[in-house]
Amino acid sequence: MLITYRTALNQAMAEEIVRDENVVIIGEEVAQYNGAYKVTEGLWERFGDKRVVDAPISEAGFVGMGIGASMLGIRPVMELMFWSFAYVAWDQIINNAGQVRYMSGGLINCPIVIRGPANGGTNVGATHSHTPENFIANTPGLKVVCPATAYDAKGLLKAAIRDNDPVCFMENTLLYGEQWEVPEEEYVIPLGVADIKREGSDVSLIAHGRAVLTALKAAARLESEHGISAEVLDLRSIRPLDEEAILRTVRKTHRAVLVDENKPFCGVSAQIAATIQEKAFDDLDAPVQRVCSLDAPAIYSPALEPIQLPTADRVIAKALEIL
Amino acid sequence: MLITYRTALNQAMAEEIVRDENVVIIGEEVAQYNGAYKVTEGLWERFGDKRVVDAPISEAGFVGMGIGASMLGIRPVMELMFWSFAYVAWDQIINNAGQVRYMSGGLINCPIVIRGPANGGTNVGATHSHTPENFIANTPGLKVVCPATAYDAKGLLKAAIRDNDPVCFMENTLLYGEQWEVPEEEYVIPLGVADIKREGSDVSLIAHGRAVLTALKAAARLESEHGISAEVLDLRSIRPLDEEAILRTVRKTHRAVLVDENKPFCGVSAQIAATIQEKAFDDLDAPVQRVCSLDAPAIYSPALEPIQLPTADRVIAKALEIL
Amino acid sequence: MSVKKKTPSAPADFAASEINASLTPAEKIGFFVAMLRIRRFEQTALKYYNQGKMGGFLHLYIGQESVAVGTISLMGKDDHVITAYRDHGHALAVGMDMKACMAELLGKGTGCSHGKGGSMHFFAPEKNYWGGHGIVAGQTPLGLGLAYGLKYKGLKGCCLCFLGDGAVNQGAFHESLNLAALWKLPVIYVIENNQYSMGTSMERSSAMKNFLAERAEGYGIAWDVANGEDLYEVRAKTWNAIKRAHDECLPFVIEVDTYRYYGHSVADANAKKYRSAEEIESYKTHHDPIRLWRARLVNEGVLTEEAADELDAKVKEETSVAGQFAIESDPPVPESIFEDVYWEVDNQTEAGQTGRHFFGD
Amino acid sequence: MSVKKKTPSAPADFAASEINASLTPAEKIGFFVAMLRIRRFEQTALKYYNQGKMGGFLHLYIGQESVAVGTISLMGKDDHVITAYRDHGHALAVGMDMKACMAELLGKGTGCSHGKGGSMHFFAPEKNYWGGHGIVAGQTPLGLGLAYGLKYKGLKGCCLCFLGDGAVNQGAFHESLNLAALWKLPVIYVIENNQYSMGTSMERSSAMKNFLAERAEGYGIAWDVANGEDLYEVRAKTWNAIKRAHDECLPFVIEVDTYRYYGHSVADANAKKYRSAEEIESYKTHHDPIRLWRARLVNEGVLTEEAADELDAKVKEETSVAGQFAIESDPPVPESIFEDVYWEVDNQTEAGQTGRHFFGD
Ligand SMILES: Cc1ncc(C[n+]2csc(CCOP(=O)(O)OP(=O)(O)O)c2C)c(N)n1
Ligand SMILES: Cc1ncc(C[n+]2csc(CCOP(=O)(O)OP(=O)(O)O)c2C)c(N)n1
Ligand SMILES: [Mg+2]
Ligand SMILES: [Mg+2]
Repeated sequence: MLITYRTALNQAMAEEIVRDENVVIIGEEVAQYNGAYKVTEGLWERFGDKRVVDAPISEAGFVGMGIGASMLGIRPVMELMFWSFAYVAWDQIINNAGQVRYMSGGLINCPIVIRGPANGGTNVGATHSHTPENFIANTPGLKVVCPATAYDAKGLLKAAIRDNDPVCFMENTLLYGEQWEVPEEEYVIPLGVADIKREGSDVSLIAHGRAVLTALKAAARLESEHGISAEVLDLRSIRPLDEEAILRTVRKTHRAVLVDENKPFCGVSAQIAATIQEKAFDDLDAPVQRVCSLDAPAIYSPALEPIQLPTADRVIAKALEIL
Repeated sequence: MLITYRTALNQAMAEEIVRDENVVIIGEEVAQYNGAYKVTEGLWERFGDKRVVDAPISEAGFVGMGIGASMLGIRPVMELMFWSFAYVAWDQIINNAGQVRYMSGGLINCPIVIRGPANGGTNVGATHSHTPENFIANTPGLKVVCPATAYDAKGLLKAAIRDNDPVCFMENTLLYGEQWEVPEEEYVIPLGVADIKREGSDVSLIAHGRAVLTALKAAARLESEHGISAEVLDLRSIRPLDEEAILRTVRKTHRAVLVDENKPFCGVSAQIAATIQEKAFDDLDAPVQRVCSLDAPAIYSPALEPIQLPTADRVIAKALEIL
Repeated sequence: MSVKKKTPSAPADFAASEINASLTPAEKIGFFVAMLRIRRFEQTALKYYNQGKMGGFLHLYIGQESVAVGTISLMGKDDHVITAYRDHGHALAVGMDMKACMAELLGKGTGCSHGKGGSMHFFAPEKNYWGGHGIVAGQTPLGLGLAYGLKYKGLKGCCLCFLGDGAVNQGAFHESLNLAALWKLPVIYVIENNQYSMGTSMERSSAMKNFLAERAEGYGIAWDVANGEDLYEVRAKTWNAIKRAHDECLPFVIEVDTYRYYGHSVADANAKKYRSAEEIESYKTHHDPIRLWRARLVNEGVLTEEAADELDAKVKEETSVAGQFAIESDPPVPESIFEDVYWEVDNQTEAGQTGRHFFGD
Repeated sequence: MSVKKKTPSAPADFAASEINASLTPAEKIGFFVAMLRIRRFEQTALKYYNQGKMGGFLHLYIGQESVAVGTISLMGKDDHVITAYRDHGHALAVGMDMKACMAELLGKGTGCSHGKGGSMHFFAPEKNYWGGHGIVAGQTPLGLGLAYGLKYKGLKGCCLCFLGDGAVNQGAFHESLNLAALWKLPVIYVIENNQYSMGTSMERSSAMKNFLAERAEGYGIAWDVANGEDLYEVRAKTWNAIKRAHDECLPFVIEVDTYRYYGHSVADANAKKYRSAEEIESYKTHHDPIRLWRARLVNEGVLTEEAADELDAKVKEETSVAGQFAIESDPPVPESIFEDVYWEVDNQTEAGQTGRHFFGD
């Protein structure tokens, strides 16, 4: 069936609510309002007050609450209206979700999912456009997932909910309305498995989240306009990371351009570039290139915002530089 | 004169309080208690209630307050008892200090310094051992400084206080009691200038903060035990970053080991490695190597904590791998 | 449907209160114009939004105009304002140029924030107006800091810091209350209680005794509640707070009952789901602050219906000039993406030219 | 010098209150032993600290024993506890093994947290004890979550969540109060008011009306204040809160006046600077909860001085066995650094074996 990324997420949650009585959705406007971005549409009507809960604007309070409940075996799926708002709950996420298992010597675990959109490009300015996948993935104890398609979104969210560790699930508002083919039957996509979204032999474009689609556009144009065969690898989950898949594609193409909506300094692509040069040094025919968001807070102006994010043009230019 | 890192910081603050009537020190226990780590010792007695202010345990509140005051031209130097506690004030630091200038189209600036220790190795466990220099440096609009010696601490802190942008100044409790030679006369060290702490020709050890001392130890042993000449470059400030100095040393030695107390995934050294391989690809004779904190939350056990941080042994092993 | 709560202080004729009794007709008419400027500005903005000339968020203040105008009308030279993302009202009330505001909405280089802030982030420090902040309650410690700065500099001033009824549940606000009381800082928190945070009614988001402002009591901070439909009342009660701030350097929390007519933001498709059409209609008909003020002035003999219409026409003219200006303005140039990040870089100081400040290419 | 404030509820003979009147002599003696276990344990820990056998932080609870023992003595099967970094008292009060606690202090593999948590991070989920948390007030939303989990599961239980007088000024606590009241969650916040947060007296950190607990009122939450030196009073007042939580599923805030004899942590060189020697002495002499309880039991004829001394000797014996155990235990092995990070990895599930979880080498 052809469904939107939004519907895919919605289905994943509905299926898991049905499957496991401990799954509860909590967040601002997730119930009666159907979700600020309508990701939870219909769930409250269908499952009622106990399973779908509207929260006040108290992210530290309710995210921390979710973490506490998860220690008792509840499996909360917390919606952040924007991942940007995680910063008022940062201590709860990093110290409590991320470290309570460690500090208790493994006596506790937190089967919690924290999800919501983490992206720029929607004309809402710097405070609402943070992409903290690099911050979270820096933190051992936390997991990070960034799906690029409806198919991945559904399968990965189901895996995240079933995972017994805290998973930070980062979506993209620009993708919510996009459609993809998704099977009727149930499926789960394990965390930690990257996906080749397009086969190629000349250069590897490595990306996560919406940047995968930018990479695919660039790959199509590299092919049609330049006769270059680009492979597109979608990381899907940032931690755990499918390092093998990264090294495999680089060993095949000997060139890599990383496409990353993170800010450049210590962004996810910095880690990938460091890894590739370390572990596939002799396989590289050229330096690994990075295409990130332009290094300033997210601008509001709709005229400039699209060029602040990685564009196919910039990916193509970088690829051509090393080919 | 031979003074401790602690005294160097104390002198820098005292001198700037005297120099500029808008400089005010605010933080928990900084006044009457003389500072949890005694960095502000004597300042309250000397300068009184107006210039040195004890705050309740409300980091979001008082750090945000400092940012607001800085918009009016006050120059607050905020002490975080540990940088780890920044996480309860994260939104204020990233969104307000880091972005208000941008969102106001340059109408506002925040001449604030946020300082305190950011380090592991003191047997206080995971919640108290965060090193967020990579998170902060990821954020355009913020600056990050990590001094490794008393000399640097004093000169850099004075520059930070005079800087008209928000500067996050990260110290190290393990260094507070260490002594270095510091001139009697006043001096200021500009942000963005790295320092070669030891000349060498075979391999570059690049580090910041206390890792510089680890690198120096490793360099001494590489020389004495292996006859290898290692250059040690101290980044001093992470953002602005002296990229030229990094590329210069790598172009000279053709090999680099990065020593970094950050956690590895998207740590500062990931950024440096990515940069080196990109901009000095042909100068590299071997992959850039990284020695970071072992990738788990900071362990409490005093038996293990020292080996979780980068050790000279690990640096030497990595250097030998690529020599 | 929410019911207007009774205010804790005794009912009074606020027109007769000291700060209102001395008002000149021109000043009273000025408030009328000030409220109209907000409403017409936003109606134009809404039109542009619907025409696709702007996107993102557009949080309309329509219905709440008396709060910004009433409180801000009391500001003296050393009084400052800061607010949240629903910020057009406060921006225009401090006297910001409509052209720059409209251009900002459209993300133009001529915008008050050079197209970098957008609807949620208007700024005019030269008018003591410090924005426009997108993170709920994130501005409350900043407002405290402005008050701290004033006191530090020995100025007799205060900071009016606005927040919504949903924002009171952010921890940063409580930390700010404690600090304000402990350090005696002249900050006045104005809770604009429009009874909803997005689609959530106050009852579903806030536990309280009787009033949100009553939380101030736990910190020993004085507080009051005002009926926002009455400009005289808003002014009289806010003036108490300002006097206290000026004379005794003390904080205050004032909760103003008000209402927004539109959805949370224009994109709020549910605007009419979480509250009934009758509720909205009843506010527009019986509680509209502009309508009530106009009637009051006509009643007082300060204004005629004709004069009022003429003023409205002038404001509409100002709005359409501003709209034209915004539309004709150029977007910012791409290089400007890297401007306004660091003061030292923008000012080409030595610090700004030392080391690498920007990464990527 | 701080003065003991009067409690808002009428003075009463708490020994006669329902929950205390039914106590058996054995139970009363049990409380004596429970308090002694804490004190002797910490005295031993202090000795080790001073001998350099452990480092980092060591926040002693000595002086406050009646609070943990009094409150925790009321816990039933589905009641849970969580606290801050000053956590030895609560840990021992729930019945944790002294050996594992002492070994944790020394960072040994046999420690209750396998040497990963240290003094601030004791845990025993099987005893409904959820730690031991280092970030001030960071545990307050977690405690709320435990209450949420109990209610979600339909269990008749509550969570006792302890915090200090300095912790009330963290925003997360206020967010938790609002949520607790709004959602009717059975969490009982116990403010252990020992009058100082590090070197800062309560007066210098908290603005309030009369009591810290009174902040609860702004959220419509019931609250009370108890004199911590009287175990009967602590129990009687906490029992009200627990009944309310069990029967009506409502939160409560109880502030207990207490005192710590040592510095904030052992490394607090200023311990005697910010409060006078007389203040400390006066607490030790006139308000010591163990001394007072012992006298009370002797007075009641439940205990003789000799029996009390014998019990003390037994506790000392337990402590020294624990100390020996800790000293003789091995430190954790280096590979354990990477254990206890991810449940899926530790349990070698498919998820734990898919993709790379750890980076660096
Ligand atoms: C920390 C944070 N959480 C959530 C949001 C999303 N959000 C923006 S406005 C809003 C509702 C705020 O309501 P209220 O404070 O009553 O102000 P009003 O919109 O009514 O003016 C929400 C949930 C945000 N911007 N920041
Ligand atoms: C967010 C945060 N800020 C600061 C600290 C450092 N700190 C640890 S305990 C403490 C004092 C807390 O006092 P109180 O809440 O009264 O508890 P007590 O120590 O008296 O038991 C401080 C400032 C911290 N751990 N976390
Ligand atoms: Mg509202
Ligand atoms: Mg205390």
